[in-house]
Amino acid sequence: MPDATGLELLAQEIGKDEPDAVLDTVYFRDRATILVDPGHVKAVMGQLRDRGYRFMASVHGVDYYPDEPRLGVLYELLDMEKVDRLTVKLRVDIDTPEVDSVVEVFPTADFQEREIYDMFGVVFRGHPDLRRILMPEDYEGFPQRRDFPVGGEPVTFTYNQSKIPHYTE
Amino acid sequence: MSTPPHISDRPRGEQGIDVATAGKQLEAPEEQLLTINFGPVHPSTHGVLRLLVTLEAEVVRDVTPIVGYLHTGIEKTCEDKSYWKVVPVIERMDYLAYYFNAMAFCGAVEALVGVEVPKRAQYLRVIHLELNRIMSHMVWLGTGGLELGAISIFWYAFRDKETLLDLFEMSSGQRMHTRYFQVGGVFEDIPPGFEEKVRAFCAEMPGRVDQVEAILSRNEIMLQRLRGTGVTDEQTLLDHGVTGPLLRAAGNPWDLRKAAPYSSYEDFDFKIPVGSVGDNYDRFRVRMAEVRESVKIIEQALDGLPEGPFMTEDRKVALPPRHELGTSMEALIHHFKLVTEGFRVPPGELYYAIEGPRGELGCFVRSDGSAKPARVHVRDPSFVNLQAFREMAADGYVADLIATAAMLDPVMGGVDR
Amino acid sequence: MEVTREPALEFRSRQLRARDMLRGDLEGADLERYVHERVITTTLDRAISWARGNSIMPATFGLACCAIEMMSMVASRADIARFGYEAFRATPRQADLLIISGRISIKMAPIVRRMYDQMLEPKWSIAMGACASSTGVFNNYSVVPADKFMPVDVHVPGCPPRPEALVHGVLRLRSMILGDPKLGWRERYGAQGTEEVVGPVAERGSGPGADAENVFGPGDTAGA
Amino acid sequence: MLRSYLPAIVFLGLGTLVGLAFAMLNTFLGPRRPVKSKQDPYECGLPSEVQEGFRFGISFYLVAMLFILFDIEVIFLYPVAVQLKAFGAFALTETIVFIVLLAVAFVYVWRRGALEWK
Repeated sequence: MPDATGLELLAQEIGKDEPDAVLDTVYFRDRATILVDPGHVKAVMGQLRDRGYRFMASVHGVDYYPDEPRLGVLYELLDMEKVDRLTVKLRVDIDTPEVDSVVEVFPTADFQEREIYDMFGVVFRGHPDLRRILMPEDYEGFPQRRDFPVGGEPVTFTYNQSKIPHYTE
Repeated sequence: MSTPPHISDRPRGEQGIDVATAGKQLEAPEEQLLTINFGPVHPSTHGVLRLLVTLEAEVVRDVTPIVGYLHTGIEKTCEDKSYWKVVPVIERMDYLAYYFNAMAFCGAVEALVGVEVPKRAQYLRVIHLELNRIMSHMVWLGTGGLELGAISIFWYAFRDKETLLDLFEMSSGQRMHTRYFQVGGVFEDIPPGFEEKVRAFCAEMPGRVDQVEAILSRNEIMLQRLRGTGVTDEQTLLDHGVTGPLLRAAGNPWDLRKAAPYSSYEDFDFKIPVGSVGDNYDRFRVRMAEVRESVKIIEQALDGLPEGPFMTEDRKVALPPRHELGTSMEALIHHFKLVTEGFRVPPGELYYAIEGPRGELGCFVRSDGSAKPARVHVRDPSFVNLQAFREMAADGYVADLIATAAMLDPVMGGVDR
Repeated sequence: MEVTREPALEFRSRQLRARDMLRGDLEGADLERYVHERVITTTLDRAISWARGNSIMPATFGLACCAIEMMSMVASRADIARFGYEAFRATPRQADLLIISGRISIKMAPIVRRMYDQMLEPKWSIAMGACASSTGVFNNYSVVPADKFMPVDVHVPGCPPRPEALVHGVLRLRSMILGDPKLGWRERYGAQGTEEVVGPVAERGSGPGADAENVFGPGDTAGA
Repeated sequence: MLRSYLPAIVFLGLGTLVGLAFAMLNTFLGPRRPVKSKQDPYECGLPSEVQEGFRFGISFYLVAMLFILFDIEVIFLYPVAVQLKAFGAFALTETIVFIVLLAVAFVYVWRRGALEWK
C-alpha cells in the first residue's frame, strides 16, 4: 500500500501534470484513496497507468444518499510488481450523472461501467456499448439507488391475508 | 412475441441489439453469416449465460456474452440486512465458492471494525477455503468433461465432490452455503472426528487426480480439443482484468495467496502452477495442479492447527459462549445487543480482495455507522473474465467455443449477482 | 389420533400370494380373485399413467445453486437412475419434466415460461428450492417465484434441497402421475383446519381456525 | 414361389405397423394443449431470429457426402463378414478388391484436402 506520505507525494505529482485534478486524499485502515474531479478522470487514469498501476481490479458505484454529490464511482487500481493497491474515487451529482469512460485506458471497465449505468444511472461518455447489462433492456428505474424500494412480495399472514390477492392469481 | 396474460405486465423488449445486423460489420458476405443465440437454456453454457454468436458455417466470427439472466439483486438485499445476516445472502452469490464469498465479506468487515481473528480461526478458514477450492474445481472438471465428451469424468469428479460435501456437513451442518464463517472467526469449532476424515481425504485425493489425469491428460480426443484452442496472450488477459487460473495458464504467476497473503497463508509453503502457452490445455493442467497444491496446504494447516479460541474474544462483535450467559451479566447484555440489533460498524469504506477459485474475488463494504451495511459490492472474477471471452473464442470453430467456455468456468451466480 | 394406513392389502401379504401363484399352489377362488385383481381391472388410463410415471425425462435446466444439487442427484450417491429418470434431455422437445432449479429473475421468467410451453404434452414441473417455490431469501425487485407465471406440480423445500429431498420430490410426482397421490401430512393426520391462512370471517365455517382474530392491527408489520 | 417370400413380407408388415403405432400413439393418447409459442422454433429459450430461407455453407454438404460414401462401404462388409466361412476364399478376395478400390478414393479425397474444414 502507498503509505500516507507516499500517497501525498503521488497526489502532488498528479497535481503537477493535471492542475486541480486531485480534490482530496484519504488514508483509511492503511488503504489509499484519491478523490478526483470527474472531468479529469481519464487523464488521471492514464498517468496512474504509466506510474505502474497497470491492472484495474474493479469499478463499482456507490449511492452516498444523505450527503450531496450523491453518486460515487470507485476504481480499484493494482500495481502487480510492487503489489500496491490504490482507490480512485469520484463523486457525481444525481441530476447530471455524466462521467468520461475509461474503457480506452482499461478495457476491463467495459462490463463494469455498464453495470454501474444499469444499477445507478451514471452515464459514461465514450463507452462503446452503454446498455443495461443485468436488468431487462426496457426496465425503468435504477435499482441500486437508495431511494429505489427493495420491492418483493408482501408475505401473507393471517392479518393481511385478505388484502393480498391469492398467491397464484 | 405475445406472452400469456399472467406474465407480469412489464413489456418484454428482449433484443437490445438489433440481432439481424449484429454480425454485419464483418467482411464475409451477408448471406453466409448466421447470428444465433447460444442462449440462456443450453447444456454447455454452465448456467444461464447467453452468447450471441455470429457464425460463418462452422467458424465463429463474433461472440457477445449477454448476461443478467440470473440477476437476483443480492447487493440490494444485503443493504437491508444487519451485518451477521448478510453472510448467508452473500454466500449464495457465487454458489460454487460460498466459503470465499463469506471470507471476502468477513475480511472486509473485520478490517472496518478492526477486530483481530485468532490464529486457530485463521487456520480453520484456510482449511475450509482450500476444501472449497477443490470442490469448485471438481464441479468444473465434471461439467467440463461432459462438454468435451468425457461423460464418465462427471461421475469420477462428483464422487470426490460428495466426500467434500460430507466434510462441510460435518463441520458446519449443511452441504452448501454453510454460513460457517462469522465476522471475527468461525461459527463452531470442528468436531472431534473431522481431522481424521480430512486427512483421509487428503491421502486419497492425489490418487484420484492421478486417475483423472491418466484418463484425460494423454487422451487423444482431449489433446485435439484443448491444445491450441482459445489461445490468449498474457497482456490481453491483463487488459481485460482476467485473473485466476486463466491468467496463470498464460504464464503470469499472479496469485493473491502468495502476492498479498491473508488469513495466515504466509505460514504454508505451496507452489503456484503456471502454464506457458495460454491455451485451453494449459488451463486444464493448471487447475488440476492447483488441486494437488490445495491438498498440500490443507495437510500443512492441519499439522499446524494451533489451540485457542475459534472466535474473537471481542464481545462487541462475537456472541458470548452459551455457558457464560447463565453467570455473567455483561455476557447477557452483549448477547441481547448482538442478537436484536447486531453490532455497529464505524463509518468508512474499503475493498478487500482474496484469491477465489476463478480469480480475484474482492468485496467492497461501505458502512454508515448503523448496524446495516450501506453498500456491499462483490467484484466477481467470472464477471470480469467473461469480457475476454471474445478474444478467446473469435475465429475458432464452434467446438472450440464450447471447449473455451468450459475452461473459462463462468459461474452465473457470481456474474449476475 | 390413529394413523390411516393404505387399504388392507399389506405389501407382505401380496408378495406371499404372488409367490404361491407362481408356484401353482393357488387354486379355485383364490386364483380367480388374484387374477381378477392383478390382470383384468387395470383400465387403459391406469396403464398409460403407469407407463408415463415410470418414464419421465427431465430437461437439463439448471439455473443456480439448486442445479448443483440437481447434478448431485444424478451423480452416484443419491442416484436417480434407480428410478429410471437419469436421461436428462437438453431440448424441451424431448423432455416432459421441467425441474426449475434455482432463482428466476424477471429477465429469465419469460424464457422459463417459453421453455415450459415448448415441452411435450403431458408435462409436469417441479419448483426446486425456496427461490423457485417462493422468492426464498431474495424477496426483492428482481426475483419471481415459479407459481407466478406457470403451473407447478411439486414444490421441493430447501435452500438448496438435499439430493435425497429432490429424489423424494420426483417420487412424489411419480405417485401423483400414477393416480394415487401420497396423502399430505394434513390428510394423513387429520389436521385440516390448522392452516395458518384462514379465510375471511364470512366463509370460515366452524373449523378449529374459525375464531382466529387478528393480533396485529392492519398494516402493522412490527412483528414480521 | 410366393411362400419363400412370406417371412419377409410378414416382417415388413409388422415393422411398419409397429413403427406407425409408436409414431401415432402419442397423438391419440396425449392431451392437447395448443399454445401459440409451442410451434415456434426452439432457440435456447428465446424467440428465433433466423429467417427460413437461410442457406447453409457448401462445406456441410461435402462432409455429408463423404460420410455417406464410406458408411455404405461398411454396411456392405457386414453380410460378408457374417457368412465368410460359407463363401470361402472367393469372398475374401472379392472384399479386399472392394476395400482397395474405396481406399484409393479415400486417399484421393484426403490429398485434395476435402477432409479439412475450410
